[in-house]
Amino acid sequence: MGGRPCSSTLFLTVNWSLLQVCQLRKQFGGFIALNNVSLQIDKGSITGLMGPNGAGKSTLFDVISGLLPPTSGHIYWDGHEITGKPPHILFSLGVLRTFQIPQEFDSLTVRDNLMMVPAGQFGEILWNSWFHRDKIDKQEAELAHRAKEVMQFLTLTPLANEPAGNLSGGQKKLLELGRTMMVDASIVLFDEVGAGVNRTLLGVIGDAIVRLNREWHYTFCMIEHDFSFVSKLCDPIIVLSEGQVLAEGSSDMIGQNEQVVEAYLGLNQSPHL
Amino acid sequence: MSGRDRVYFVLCLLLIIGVGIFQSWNVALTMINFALISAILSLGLNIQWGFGGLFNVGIMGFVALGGLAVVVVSAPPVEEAWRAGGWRVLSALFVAVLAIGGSLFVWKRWRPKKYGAVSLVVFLTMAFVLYRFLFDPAVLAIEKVNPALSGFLGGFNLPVLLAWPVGGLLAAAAAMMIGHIALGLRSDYLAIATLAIAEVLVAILKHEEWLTRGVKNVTGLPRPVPYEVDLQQSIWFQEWASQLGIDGIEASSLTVKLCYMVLLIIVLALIFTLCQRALNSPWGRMMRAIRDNERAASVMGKDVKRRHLQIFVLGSAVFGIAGAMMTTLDGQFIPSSYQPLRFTFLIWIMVIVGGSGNNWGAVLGGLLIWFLWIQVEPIGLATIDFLTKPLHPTSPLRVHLIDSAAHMRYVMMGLFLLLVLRFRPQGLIPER
Amino acid sequence: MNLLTATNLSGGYGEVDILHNLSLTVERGKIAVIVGPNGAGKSTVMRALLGLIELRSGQIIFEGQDITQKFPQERVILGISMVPQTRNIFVTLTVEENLEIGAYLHDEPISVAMEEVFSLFPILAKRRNQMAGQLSGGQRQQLALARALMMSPKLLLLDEPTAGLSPVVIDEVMERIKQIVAAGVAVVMVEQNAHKALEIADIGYVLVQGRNRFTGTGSELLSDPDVRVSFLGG
Amino acid sequence: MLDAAIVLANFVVIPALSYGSLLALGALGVTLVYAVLRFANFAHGDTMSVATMMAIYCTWWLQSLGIDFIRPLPTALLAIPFAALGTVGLLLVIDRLVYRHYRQAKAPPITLVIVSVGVMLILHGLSRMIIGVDEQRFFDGGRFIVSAGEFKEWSGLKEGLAIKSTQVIAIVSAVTLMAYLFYFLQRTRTGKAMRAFADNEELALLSGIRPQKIVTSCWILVAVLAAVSGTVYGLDKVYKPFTYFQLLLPIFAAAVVGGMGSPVGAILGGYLIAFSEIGLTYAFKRVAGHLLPPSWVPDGLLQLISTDYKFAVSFTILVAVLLLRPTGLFRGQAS
Repeated sequence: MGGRPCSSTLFLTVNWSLLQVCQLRKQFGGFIALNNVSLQIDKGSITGLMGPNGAGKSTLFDVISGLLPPTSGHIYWDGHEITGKPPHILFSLGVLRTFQIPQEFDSLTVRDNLMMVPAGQFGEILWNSWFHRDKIDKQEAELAHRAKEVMQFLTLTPLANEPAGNLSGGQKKLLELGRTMMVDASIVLFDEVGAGVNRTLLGVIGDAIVRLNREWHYTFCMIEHDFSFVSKLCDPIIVLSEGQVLAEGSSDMIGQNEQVVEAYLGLNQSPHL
Repeated sequence: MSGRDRVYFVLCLLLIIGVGIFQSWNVALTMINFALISAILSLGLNIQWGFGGLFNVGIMGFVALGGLAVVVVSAPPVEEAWRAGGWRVLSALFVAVLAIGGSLFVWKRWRPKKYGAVSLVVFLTMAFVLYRFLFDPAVLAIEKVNPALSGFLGGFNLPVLLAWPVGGLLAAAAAMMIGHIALGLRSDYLAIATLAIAEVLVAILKHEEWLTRGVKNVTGLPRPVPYEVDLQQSIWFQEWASQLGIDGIEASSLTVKLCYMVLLIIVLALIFTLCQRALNSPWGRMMRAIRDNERAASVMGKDVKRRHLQIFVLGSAVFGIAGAMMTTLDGQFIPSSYQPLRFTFLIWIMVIVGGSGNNWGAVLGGLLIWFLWIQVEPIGLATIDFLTKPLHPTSPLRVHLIDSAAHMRYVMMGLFLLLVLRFRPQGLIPER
Repeated sequence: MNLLTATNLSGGYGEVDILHNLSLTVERGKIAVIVGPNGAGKSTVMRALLGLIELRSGQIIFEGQDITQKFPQERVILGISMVPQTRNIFVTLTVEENLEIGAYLHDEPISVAMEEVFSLFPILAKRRNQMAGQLSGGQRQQLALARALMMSPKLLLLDEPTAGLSPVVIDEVMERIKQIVAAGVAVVMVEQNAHKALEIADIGYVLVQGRNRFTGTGSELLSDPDVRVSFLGG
Repeated sequence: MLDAAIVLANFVVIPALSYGSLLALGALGVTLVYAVLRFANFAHGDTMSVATMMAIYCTWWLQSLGIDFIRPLPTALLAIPFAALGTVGLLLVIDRLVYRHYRQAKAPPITLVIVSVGVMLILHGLSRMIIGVDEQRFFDGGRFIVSAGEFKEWSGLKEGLAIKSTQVIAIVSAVTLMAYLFYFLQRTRTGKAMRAFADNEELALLSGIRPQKIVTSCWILVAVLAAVSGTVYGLDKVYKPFTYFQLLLPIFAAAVVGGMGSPVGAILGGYLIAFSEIGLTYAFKRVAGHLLPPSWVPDGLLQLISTDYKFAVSFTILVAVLLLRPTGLFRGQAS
């Protein structure tokens, strides 16, 4: 089976992996969503995560980003264990994620949606908001500048002052992407960025991802169903099926992998058969 | 603030001036003073509900704690009561704190072991017996000391203005404890829990006579402003009043109320400025983001739990300050006067009618709803009187209706709330 | 004559269309299977047929009657019954009560219908007085089917009836579906599990991004290499 | 020994049973609204108050007509059906004017809670305006079924057992009503549909259940529960609008402790709250006096918590249950 073996006790191997997932298991009652998943995401890569519905992709993201505790297994970040850490701590390490259904802050404007992202803002401390306005203003100006760039990049500028709740589905997706661009993220976990987005917009998003990867040195891990879109962007591609890693490799390898095709068609060589 | 928002405030002002002209300036000033305190309460709730989406229905409890602060800070100490059992009561409370802390420790340490629950019960029973052994005689002794006049420990005889921040701190400390345990609950459960906790707090204030004199009330609390009698007797004041051509007694009472008003306006302005600054800052942005979507906010690096606790404590501190101010204004502490309808639900109506999430809206709601709360009764009375004029003055229907006008305020408040929720759910002054 | 004919359906949630000029037909006593990659709009078709989403254009004819504008409840009365993918039984009711609720719109006594359903799903008869929440995954799925059948529907809409089930149980559920069809009920089924579903399909529709991509009998589709690749989302 | 049991029955068990019965009926009303309409109804206490008010007026009317054929039972029992009808009408009107709008707009539960606060204020104000804030007594008929003196004579014991007729009425009417409610929910078509709707709203709609019908029958049940529990509580204690507003909290406590949305839980919760309120604040000295040799009887009252904190007991239990097990002791609807 795919996925590299990894030992959780002897983690001495020098490697380039930014994020390493070892023997991760997540169970909801009797339902096993993740069944001993092991995989790693290399620094600077755009890793694609594919698989049929119910394969456990979003659950994997939830566990990595700290929204759900794993039943067992370990997650390592740059060699340090981060299993079970709360989301805001992971964020401070540079782990960002987006959601399949956009989770915008609907009463905030598009600009505020972007500007709220960076952690540890000087003005997020109540005392400073009362007594150090000048310093806040300076930082806000920087943030606003960055937000402006991001909005320009994503063609959201005309909507800057619009409450995010009023945006269309595709625009919300762009905003989700934009939020990840507000900080120097180390890794962005993208959940179905293409769902509900039209082709032209998808092109824009794809370009943005490549540029962010090359110029800003972001690492991406993205769940995506559109194979042509994934194969253009991603290397490697990891295929999950029934909570397990089914295959891993370049897009050519995956496209020709009979096992993968069968998994999508529903003829699984599940090991528990 | 937009033009229309200003119109609302001018309208409020006109209403109050109207009261001054048609009823009396004394009434108008009293109304203003309580309206200002309502505005502060409403700001406090706006921090919790408007900024952070916390459904707190326990406002009354924190207001009462603020009132207690006035007693503790500024009432004169009763030396005899302290000698009779003051230290013993304190040691009993110390035992109680130790017992609770100890049981938490035992629970954490021993729960996995076999006899964890049993040992906890044994420990608590022992602690309870010890507590009652220390507490009961002491309380009896204290309450026996001149029961008609004191029968309680009294306070520290410090300036009453100090009680305002102390009230805030006391409420904040209580909120810290309550928040730690209750904030994880879903919104409707949080509502029920806070409602219940507030009732327990007030029940304690009502019945622990050694602390608050209970139903006997603490009267004659010191004031931050001069007494009317002193003013009337001072020569400069008499001259000044006669120069203005006002009766000395009325002048003195107006002056006292004006002094209070100035103090209240200072506090309101201070809290308002802090609220505005906080809301229009990255802090406020973060809070609103958390309110809109907790899950996404936590993934965007915000510590939702800590922030919820922060606004819970902050808003409750404001309730405590307002509670202390109200008790100071009354000059007495009446534990049985704390009713949820008046101190919790009325504040909710203020915030929702004014516009939650907007500080101007909260202040407007506080002023306007207080005005209506007071004036619904006379207006209703006048209306009923007018409508039933054709009836004989002693006709039972007319008498009954006139009697019942006093209770129209609840119906009217409920109606306001429902109408605003239905036709202007964002309130008179919307969030933005 | 076709039992149900849907032509050129376009629509979705909010402004973004998920379905684009999609058409499909089902005959009486036949089974139509909708397959396709993730996000192709399969479940949306189901919801559209039952009237749970607003269509921007298109027409749905059921038994010669235009039902495009009808409310979901009216469609249920006409004989369209749906089994949602998740939360498709009442977990706090007993098995028997679940079936009674299934026949809620029936005025005549339901004992006959219930006996028929029990003969189709013997396991449910054994557990008729148990809470539905205590059933296993496969039994729950059977109960969901049984509940939908209590209305004696002419058309049964099944949204991924085998999702999350183990292979042995999948076979069992498929077997039941075949029996239902044999009894004269038309079925439209959405399936992730394309292989199994297409094996029993009279007609199959491959959807890609809300559009008809391939249509044919089950075996035709299964042997077409283009179809296989298109499952990867192309 | 027997004397101790009699004292316990007299001052703890019987009062707790009758109070618990009424709390259980109230909690059932809250829990039904929570299960079907999915919000915590803050207006329930005042619904009971208005219902009782109707019953009181009706009782007075019947008394003025001289109708007393059910002596020694109180006339108010005859008034309950009228009060229930009136309450049904009231609640349906409120639903039409107030709640329906938010239900159709799919408003979040918290909005409905705030709306119910508005309804609570209006109902509270109405009862104050119409009947006034004072205590109303409308009990007539025989006070005691068993009086202490008679019991002593009959049994020859030192302690007497007194059973008030209102206590028996409370227990009997509560048990009857609960039995009917369970029959309705478990056996009738509408009852089953109601449970199905509470369990899974979307699937209920797919099965052809009309929500409006479920909502209407829910309000009818709530109105009957409110009329019976309110009137009988007023008979047993006293009627006063503010007392009924305050009843809201022990009722919520009972519903939450049992698990919001679970009828069985509401009943058990009602008795649990009643027994702990009365048991924890009862001075057990008299019981001990019969059990222990005289020299062993302690000086204190043997009272765990002062009676002043009677209400506080239920709130404390409520908060503890919310924190330790928010779904209630008997598993209500989880989030």
